[in-house]
Amino acid sequence: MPARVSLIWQEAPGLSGLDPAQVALAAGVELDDGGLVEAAVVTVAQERAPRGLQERLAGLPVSWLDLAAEIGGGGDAHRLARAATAVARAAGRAAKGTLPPVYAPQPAQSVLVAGAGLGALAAAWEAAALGHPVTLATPFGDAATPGADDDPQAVGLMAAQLPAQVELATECELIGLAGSAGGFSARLMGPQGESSQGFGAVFLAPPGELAPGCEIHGLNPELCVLASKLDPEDWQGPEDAWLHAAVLAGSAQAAPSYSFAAALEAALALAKRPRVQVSLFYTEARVAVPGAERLFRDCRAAGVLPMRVEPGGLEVRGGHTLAWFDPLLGEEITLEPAVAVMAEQSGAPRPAWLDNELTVKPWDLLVPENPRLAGGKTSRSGLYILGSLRGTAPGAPRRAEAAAATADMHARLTGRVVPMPAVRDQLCARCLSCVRACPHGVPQFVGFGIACSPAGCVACGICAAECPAEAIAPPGWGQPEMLAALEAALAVAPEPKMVLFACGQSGMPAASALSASGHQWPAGLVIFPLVCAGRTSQVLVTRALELGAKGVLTAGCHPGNCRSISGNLVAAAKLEMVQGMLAELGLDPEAVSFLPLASNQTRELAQAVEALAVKAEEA
Amino acid sequence: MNPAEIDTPVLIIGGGVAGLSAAVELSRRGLASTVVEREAAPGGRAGEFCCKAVAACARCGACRLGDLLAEAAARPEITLHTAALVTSAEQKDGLWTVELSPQPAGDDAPGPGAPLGERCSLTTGAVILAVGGQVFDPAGKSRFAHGRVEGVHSALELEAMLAMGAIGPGAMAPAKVAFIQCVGSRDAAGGRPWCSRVCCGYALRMARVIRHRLPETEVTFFHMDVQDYGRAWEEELPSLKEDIRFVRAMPGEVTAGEQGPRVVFAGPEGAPVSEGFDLVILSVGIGPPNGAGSLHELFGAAPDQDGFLAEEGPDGLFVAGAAAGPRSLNESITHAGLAASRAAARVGALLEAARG
Amino acid sequence: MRLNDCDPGFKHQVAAEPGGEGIRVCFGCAACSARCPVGANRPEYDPRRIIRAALLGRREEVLASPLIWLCSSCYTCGEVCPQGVRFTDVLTAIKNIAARAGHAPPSARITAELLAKQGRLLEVTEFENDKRAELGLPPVEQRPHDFQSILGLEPPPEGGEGEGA
Amino acid sequence: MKALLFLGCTVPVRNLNYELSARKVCQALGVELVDDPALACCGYPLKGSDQGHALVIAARALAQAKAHDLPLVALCSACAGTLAEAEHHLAHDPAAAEAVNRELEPLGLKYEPGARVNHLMRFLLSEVGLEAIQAKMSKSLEGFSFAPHYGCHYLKPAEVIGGLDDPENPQSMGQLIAATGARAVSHPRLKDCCGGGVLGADEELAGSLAGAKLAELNELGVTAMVLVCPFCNVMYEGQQKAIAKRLDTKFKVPVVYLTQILGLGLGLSPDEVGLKLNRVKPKELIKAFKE
Repeated sequence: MPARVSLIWQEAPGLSGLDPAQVALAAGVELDDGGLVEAAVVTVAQERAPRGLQERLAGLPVSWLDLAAEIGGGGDAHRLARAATAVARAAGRAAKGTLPPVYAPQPAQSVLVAGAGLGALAAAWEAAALGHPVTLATPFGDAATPGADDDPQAVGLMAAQLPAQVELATECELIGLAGSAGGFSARLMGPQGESSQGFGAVFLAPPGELAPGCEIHGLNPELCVLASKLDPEDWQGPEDAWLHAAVLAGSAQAAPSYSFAAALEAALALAKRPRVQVSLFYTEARVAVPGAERLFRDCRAAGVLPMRVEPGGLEVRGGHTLAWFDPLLGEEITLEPAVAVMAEQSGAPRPAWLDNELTVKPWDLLVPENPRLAGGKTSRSGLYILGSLRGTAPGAPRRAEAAAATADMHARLTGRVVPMPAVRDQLCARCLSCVRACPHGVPQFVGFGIACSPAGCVACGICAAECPAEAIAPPGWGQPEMLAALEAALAVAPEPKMVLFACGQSGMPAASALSASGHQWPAGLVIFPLVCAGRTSQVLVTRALELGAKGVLTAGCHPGNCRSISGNLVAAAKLEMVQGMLAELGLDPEAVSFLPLASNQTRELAQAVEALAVKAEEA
Repeated sequence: MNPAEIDTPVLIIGGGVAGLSAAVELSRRGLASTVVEREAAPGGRAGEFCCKAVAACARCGACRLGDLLAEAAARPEITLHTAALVTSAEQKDGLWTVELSPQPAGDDAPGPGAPLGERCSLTTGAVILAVGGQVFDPAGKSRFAHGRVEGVHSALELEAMLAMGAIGPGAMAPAKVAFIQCVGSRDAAGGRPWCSRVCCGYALRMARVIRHRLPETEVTFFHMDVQDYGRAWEEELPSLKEDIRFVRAMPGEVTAGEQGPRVVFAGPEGAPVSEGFDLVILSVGIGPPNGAGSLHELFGAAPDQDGFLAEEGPDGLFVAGAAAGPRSLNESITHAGLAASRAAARVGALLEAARG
Repeated sequence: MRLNDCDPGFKHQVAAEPGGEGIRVCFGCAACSARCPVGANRPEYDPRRIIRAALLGRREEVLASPLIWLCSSCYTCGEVCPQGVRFTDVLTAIKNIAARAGHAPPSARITAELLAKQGRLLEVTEFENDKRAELGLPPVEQRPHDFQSILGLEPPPEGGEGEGA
Repeated sequence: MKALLFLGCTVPVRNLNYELSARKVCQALGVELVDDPALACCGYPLKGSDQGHALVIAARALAQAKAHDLPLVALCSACAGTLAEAEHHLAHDPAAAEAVNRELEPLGLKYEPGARVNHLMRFLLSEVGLEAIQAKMSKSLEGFSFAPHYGCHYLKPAEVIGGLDDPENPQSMGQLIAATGARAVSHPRLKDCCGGGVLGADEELAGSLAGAKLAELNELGVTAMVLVCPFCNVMYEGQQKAIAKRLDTKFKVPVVYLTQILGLGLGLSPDEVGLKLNRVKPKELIKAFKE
């Protein structure tokens, strides 16, 4: 028995001129008179509702509807119709009631930092400062041992200042990890053997290593010195001649800027020695780190000769002669250096267990270059990867990364308790679709069923879209609720009806911005906000068409920009399947489509909706 | 110190990505903050940037401003004053007292936050300066003819043109576009001896957006060196080099031709060559924040050797984002995390000391 | 070319001359070449190339090159150089070294002699001063003697003067 | 207002029209030019082979100017530039100043920093001012068009003599031309070098540098090209015929000095500004201003 839904009108910018009673009437709901409420639609987002109202509605099925975001501009009648559709959609959802909320158990607060050096110490320091018990598992015998690419002094200072709640596990390595934010299980190998412990979050920051950053083959190893091992005092020219030194900062390809800057330091130190002539070899002068351009200039002012070579254009002859072409002089130059200083790149080997045990996913999916996962975050909720392993520049950026990652961790473990995805055990077929689908590692197969780790869920709903048994749902947004909302909205929407499934990271912010600027949407457009485009399921799209929608557009993030890594790709793939079905049925496959979008691409969204309306009009 | 004297634990000057991120990060740490924005709407420079995705996200981070604005609006710990100017700042007994005065703002200032109503003074435990960097005014390099020759635009103007759809099929369709790099960067003679870090990335990505919209358009990239830009950059470069003509030469000037601007540069033989383009884009660099001098005076923030604000100034003063040096949006967001952490530690220490 | 055979000291020598300080910081960005009016007419003349040869230490080649005397001293290169290298001045430094090494063109010696004799390049005789007086212009002194002392040159004997400039 | 006039090598012998018009214009604008017959060369001709002595020669002139306690104004851009650079150099390098003073001492001279050196045109603009100059104009040159040639040393190095004009987008000559009521013509080769600097080393090269601009202005058909430097005059007026011959073409581009047309605007006669002495004469201008 569906509940009776009340419309609770809260004024907000963008709603002026609308008559609440008319909206309620058109949407088929009752306007709230302050009396008893079974279920409700409120016209503002929850954060903006007054506290008294929030208290009044506590425990009831409520759709907090950012109504203004879906209305936009146009005449009074037009806006009324749009408001009615939006309210009807929200009411359909509210009438469905909700699953009893399943609250996350209190997540584990303790944090494991596995690694050493600046990144690891910064993370341990930050986590402790936020009140988390920290285990710092270092492969070394003490906390003060730096990674090869760290500043030893900075590391020593940080190690000396480590707060008391950091428990140091020396000569200890992480060898396996399962779980997600709030509920990790870590296998550690220490001097006393293997042990297993639970943690709320894990920071992985293995010590950095330095490797020659400049591929040049065939040079006599006796001539070569790594930049970090160079002692300039060892070199000076004889009384009456010059000693030639080559500093190699890129030959096959350009060195990264921090590596180039370190090579510049070495070149400058050498150039200051008596009668030492330094030639600096590079393909690109990478000076995009603070002070590097100055350093580059200082080097030249000190007499360092800049030798730009084409990638691969530096040749070694007889083990001791460098040969390259100088395009300006139009001739080949050769040099027999007394020493060749090699620029280095920092990095860290990837722990073997990461690839097999923790994830079935490749590294690039775990640590994608996704702007929404900057600052140490990974696709696995609660797992942070810092420093050399991530390939960030040593020094200051590592501290910033540790600080940003730790704040995220703290919010996850202590923030507002999120009702977690509920698995209706009696419906669950244990097919593990959700385990495979969840990009955040939240559902795990434990014992005989699925358990969701408490603090990892972002409610993207990709699991729910995948579950064939409708057994799993992000809080309150299972398939039945979605369908009820869709049906209610399409029942009210004027012809031609259309649906825009709008991702909360891209499509919906763009739509809100358009509405706020007075953009006039087609009257029959149902805007259906989703947390992530990945929540669109085949059922949802085909049901929209069955209910009379002439077109369906899903606006999700561009590939590589999805907060849930693959939600956009999943959505696009689903739509492609529906397109195939439509084609087989002899219907226009173009009636459904996926629009890759960024939240600031309002113009592109308006154009796509306009095109959708033109098609719907024709259909 | 009496904790009751504190109006807001942390005061953040600047409501761009760095300032908003600092506020969000503090909120994640459970600390309230007040953000003060000079303009009528928060967002700062990032609000003018276009999405640079073509087949996939270009990782420019321009879209993250929207996330931040939404999150800042949703978090009750964050108070946002727009159209507010800092008029004085004073530190006493470890606390900062900062006076704010309202600026004239438009009637319907968009976005979250409310214009500051009246002059007020706030006492706070920590101040984060997140005032951003200043984009180089191409008038400072008059040889590139910005404002003098039609068709010459700064990269910032191109951002807006691309965002508004002014370039593409059915709009302006230039046959030849040139990018001139290092305008106001790597310029020791001009008193700007630093690499602005972001220009190679944004220019090549906007070039790719133009090529994506208008596959017939030829794009030339005049540069000294290609800087690195993010982790996957090295893998991206080869395909960019196939798509775009890379010319390693700093152009000497832009002149007015009959058909449009002409770029004068050293040709492959060394002698000057003048080539016509429909559009010449000046990739302007990032400099120290506007009014760095007055902020320096107000807060005693020490400038570094290039005039950017040193990351840690006097007690309780922190700097986030491009005000401390050229940074991409993503880097500014991460960098703000560090300023937030330091500010939080500072406020924690103050409270602890107050408790005895 | 073998770099080991070049003279790394040459660039330091140029830098030690007044105006030559800038030479070492050049890394060949090509801004100067883009604007050099001489290069536009003589492709073999490229400021970058001259600096490059000097930086690499090809002393004799640079000093003996006729190209170094072709600079029109328009200063455009220095204005556009992002590194603030004033190529005109660098070349002046190089030319001064070349002159000391005996590579100066004959006109340099004649110029010095004329200045020593006349204090100016152009001779002012009574004829010129008469003409000036006709136009109401004041006379000009013909032989400021201190130039001989400054230049350490005796003026050539009367009658055996240079052919003028 | 007083200033010490630095004539240099060329003007008092070869460019009497320039000197004449400059003196008359200054008189009309209330600027008293003081002569010191002992002023001679600025040192520029020696720079390429012997810059040490070139600097001493420049310092000699600066010391003389200092003794008069007057600003030093030159008619020649190279003189003005060389002297300004020398002042800049010596004022910033005490060791160099000491070295030149060792050479100047036997001559009874001493260099001290502080000489104010300027080109006459920049001096008039900064000391008299464009508006005051314009206010004194009594005759209009409306209907005539002039192509300014700024020349290199009038604008550069900006670091030493800048401030008044942007070398990449110079305006001052155009403003002065416009002050007479005439039209200042901008053209693509506005900033080109005259080539005078290489005349001694390579006549052909110098000729092709100057020739390009002459050909362009010939095509444009201006009343005259306007100069502020006798060195540029050597190329554009003195060598004009020879250049045309070498380029196997014919052009006739009248050449005047800026002071000559300012003088006309100030009510002076063509004779008073020495137009008779111009080699490539601006015939229409002379005709229009004949009494």
